[in-house]
Amino acid sequence: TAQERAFQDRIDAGEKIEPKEWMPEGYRKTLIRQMGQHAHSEIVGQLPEGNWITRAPTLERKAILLAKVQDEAGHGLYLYSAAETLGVTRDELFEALHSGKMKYSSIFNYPTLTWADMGAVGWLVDGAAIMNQVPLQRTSYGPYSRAMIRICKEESFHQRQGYAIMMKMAAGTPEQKEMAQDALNRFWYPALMMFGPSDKDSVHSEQSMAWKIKMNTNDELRQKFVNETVPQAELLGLTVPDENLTYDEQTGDYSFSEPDWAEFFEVIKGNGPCNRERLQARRDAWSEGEWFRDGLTAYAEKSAKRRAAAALAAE
Amino acid sequence: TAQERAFQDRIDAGEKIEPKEWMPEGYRKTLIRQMGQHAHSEIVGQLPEGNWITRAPTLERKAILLAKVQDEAGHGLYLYSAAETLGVTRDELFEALHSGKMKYSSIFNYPTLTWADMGAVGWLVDGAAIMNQVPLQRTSYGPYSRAMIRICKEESFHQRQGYAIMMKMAAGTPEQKEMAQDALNRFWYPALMMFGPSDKDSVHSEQSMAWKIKMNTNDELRQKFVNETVPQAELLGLTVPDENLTYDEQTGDYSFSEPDWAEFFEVIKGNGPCNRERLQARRDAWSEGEWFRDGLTAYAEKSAKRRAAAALAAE
Amino acid sequence: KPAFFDWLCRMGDTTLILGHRTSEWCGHGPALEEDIAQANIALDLIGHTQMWLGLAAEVEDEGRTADTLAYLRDAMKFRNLLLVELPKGDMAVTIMRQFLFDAWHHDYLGKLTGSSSPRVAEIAAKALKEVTYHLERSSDLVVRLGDGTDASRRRMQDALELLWPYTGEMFVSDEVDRAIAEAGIAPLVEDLHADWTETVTEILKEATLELPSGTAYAQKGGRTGRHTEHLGFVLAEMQFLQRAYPGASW
Amino acid sequence: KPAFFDWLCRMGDTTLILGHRTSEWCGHGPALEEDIAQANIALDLIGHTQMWLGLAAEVEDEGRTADTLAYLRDAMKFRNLLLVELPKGDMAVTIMRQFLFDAWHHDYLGKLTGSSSPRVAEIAAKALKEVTYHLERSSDLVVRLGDGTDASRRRMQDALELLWPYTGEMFVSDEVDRAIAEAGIAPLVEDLHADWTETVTEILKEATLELPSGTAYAQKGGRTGRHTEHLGFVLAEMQFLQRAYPGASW
Repeated sequence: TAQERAFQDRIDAGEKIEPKEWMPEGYRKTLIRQMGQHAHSEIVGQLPEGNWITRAPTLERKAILLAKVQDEAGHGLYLYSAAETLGVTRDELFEALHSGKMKYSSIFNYPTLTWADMGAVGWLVDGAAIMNQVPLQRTSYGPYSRAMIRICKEESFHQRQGYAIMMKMAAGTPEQKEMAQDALNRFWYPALMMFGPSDKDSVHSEQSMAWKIKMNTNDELRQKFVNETVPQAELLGLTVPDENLTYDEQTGDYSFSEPDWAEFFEVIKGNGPCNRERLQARRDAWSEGEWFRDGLTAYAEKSAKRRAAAALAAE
Repeated sequence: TAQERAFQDRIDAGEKIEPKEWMPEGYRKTLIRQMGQHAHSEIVGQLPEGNWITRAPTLERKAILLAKVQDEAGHGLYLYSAAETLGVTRDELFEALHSGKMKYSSIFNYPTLTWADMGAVGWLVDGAAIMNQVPLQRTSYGPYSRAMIRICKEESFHQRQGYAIMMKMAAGTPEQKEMAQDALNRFWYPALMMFGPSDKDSVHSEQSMAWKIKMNTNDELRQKFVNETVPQAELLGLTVPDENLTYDEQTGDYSFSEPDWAEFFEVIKGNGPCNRERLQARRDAWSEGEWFRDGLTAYAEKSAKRRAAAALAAE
Repeated sequence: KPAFFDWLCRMGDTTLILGHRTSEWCGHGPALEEDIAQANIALDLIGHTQMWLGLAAEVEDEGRTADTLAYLRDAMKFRNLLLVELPKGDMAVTIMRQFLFDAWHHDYLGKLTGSSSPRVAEIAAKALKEVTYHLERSSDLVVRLGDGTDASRRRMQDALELLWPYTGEMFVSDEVDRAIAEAGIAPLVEDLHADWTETVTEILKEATLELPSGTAYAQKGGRTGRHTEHLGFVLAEMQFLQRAYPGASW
Repeated sequence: KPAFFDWLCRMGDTTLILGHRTSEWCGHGPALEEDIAQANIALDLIGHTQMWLGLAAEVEDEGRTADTLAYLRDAMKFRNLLLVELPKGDMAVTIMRQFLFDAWHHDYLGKLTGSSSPRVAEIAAKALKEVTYHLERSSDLVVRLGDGTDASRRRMQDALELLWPYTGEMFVSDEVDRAIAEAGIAPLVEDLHADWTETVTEILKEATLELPSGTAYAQKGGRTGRHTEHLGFVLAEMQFLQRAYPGASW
């Protein structure tokens, strides 16, 4: 249609689409799915790191980790708010998460088993997230773009903090170094999976790219991540768990082994190490918090009535 | 009445009263109260020691503690069974416990705060319990007397194990010795309270003594306990927390400070450090276990029906 | 000096353990705003801990640090209020505890800004800003949840009954406190009781909650190292890495 | 030798952690008989741990003991099945896990009585007596609670679904297992699968429970040191005293 063409022209011209403006239903739906999934990932992403807050090894590390997890909840807040501009409520999004209709990033279905994982999550998981998110600062939907700008600033801070933990661990006692290497071993392939399936197997991609909801292909971003991360691992004195890793002087690219995509799809299906527990934790938080939310709502209604009555009496 | 006189004569002659035989209602009631309270004490008494099972410092200590707590549950079982011969069911006794109508020994309302408490509980609490229980092997009610005979054998074993822990701790590192002294400081007066209020303030006593439900006065037993325990503390190199403790060469008795009876009555009233938690733990165990007990009952009924049907079919 | 050290540990251990309990909510709160708020409170309290225990280590001057004090003492050496070590319970318990504590904490810090020790006054002034916000927030939530639904009122009332016997400890001085008071470092906590009672009574009234009747037997002992059975489990978890890898740097 | 050590740790760590989980019920069981039974099972399992880890320490011959192995290794060095480290859950989870494990444990120990290692055969023979009783008891309870009320059946079915993905790990061999099998010390665990499936199928059928459908993705890694998030908390609690007071004797 002409409307659709005009819409696409605006996007091609680099204009931002704003909430009240017309947009194709598919654009709206795709954005809701992507932003919702991203928001859910921030919320569920509190859990693997929250797992170590009570066991953080120093007061300073505890404070840093608390601040980080708090930031993640904040990111969730921005993203739910941005998604709400598309006409879906936060509660609807939560329900979709709890019922399993909407997903969150599969990386959070892996457990955090040692303190080094707090380093690996910051370094690799936030690192991969940033790789995905930096281009999204230029995404076509205004509220999403603005949320990503705020988020990216904090995420890169988190990544540096994660890397700092890895440095301490890798330069620490033999046990600490062992933990650091083990964390890299466990998180390397799941981090590569964060960019999604190989381009040839990826659905939704083309239209999303045209709409500037997706800015790069999965494989492009994955390559960029590997190229940046491998030298960082070397600097730490850790070994990337990939025998086929080689550097191509000409392209400047590393070639690397594909992750185990069968595992990826198993985890997506719900069979990862922590799927059940992560989702259950969120469901429990929600259902155990019902009385709390209801209490606040009831009070708000009572207060409104009281104010109205007082206003009436004052007339 | 003549019946009551005959009953008292039998008791005076050292005969045992058996379940089916006639007994005064007061005798029955007093026994139910005393045996029920004793049974409840065994059950609630699992909690303060259970608190350290998952933290026992060696495999052997863990095994010994498990065996001890298991014995306590077993004692509970003997005592509830013995009480049932008086026409009260175990479930009725549980309900009386859970509603607060029946008590358990107040000593279990004190917390176990260090591993040394596993020593102090065995040494002092089981020690005081034995002091109470040994004479009860000669009590007038047959099933109670027989239960006490079995129980006393195991309790004295527990007391020796507790003392062995205290020896290790008192002869250990400065920190261990500090824990041992602290445990003695905390458990000394509560242990003295286990014999009940001073004779002059004690209710129920005279009739119970006549019926041989109670064999000695509170003060007699308390004195005996102090006389036996003080030298044991000295052997450990620990200090009994009583500045007024003196030995009378003539009587062979120690004179000692009275415990703080105001605290005693506060704890009885429910205001001890752990009253709420101990009772809540038992109530929770009971209510959360309802489906379990109901399931077993339902199965038993079904099986009985099936057996009956099979028997009918076989005829 | 030993009294000053002890008193500083009482301050720092109390914020440390409450921070720990608060942080247990991380990712499990009833609403996103609450997740953020709880993490924020925990963060503030851990910050206060670093200051109080840091000063305690300096005062002691035996080579310990805020971290070694936090991570290498066993329960008998901890000096926190019992109130803060009780399990987090439901959000009603968490919020009611926060309120009962904040009302005391806020007043106390206010007085400590006039401490004869400039270091104490400085820490108190920094902490006071944050705690002013904590108290505003917890009072507000107590009112809204108390005067919310029947269910939320019942939970808040239950929480209040549960916690009440542990509040007495905030107002009982011992020799340590008296020595500190004589040195002009801190007021006697008994002097805070009237104001605290007024604040609490007022907020609870607005929240349509009933003040627990009679003078509950005050549970106490935390400030001299006699704790509940809960603290040992908190420390086992909190201190694991420092205990398991002695001397490692993180 | 290193394979033998590793294999012995797999046995001992599994009984240790299951014993820990079982002992958590102490004083909190649904019936007095159950309190006694759970304590008894825990006691047996701790006894087995002393034998397996004792032999492991001997085989290693580097001055460690069953206690230092149990109390001074961190999670990465633990070799227990994931199944046994999952939280105790309700009594349905506890009993269902015990059954799923007992059915494997019983068969395995039976085979181990014919081990080429006389020490292993001896331990297995001792443990087998107790485990025979464990299996009888857990099977019996699975049947009674499965075929009990609707509520008890639902709980047992839920427990089964929860635990099922963790059972696969009992039947997967790696190099350690293969080295042990070649030495005639233990059979390959794959060989136990058919009998286990038969036992389990039969009991579940009698219990009117449904075998979870399809081949669940087996959760695994415990036997090579990749655990769930739960083990760290178990160890923090279990090892506290040995970690906090290094070198003390108890």
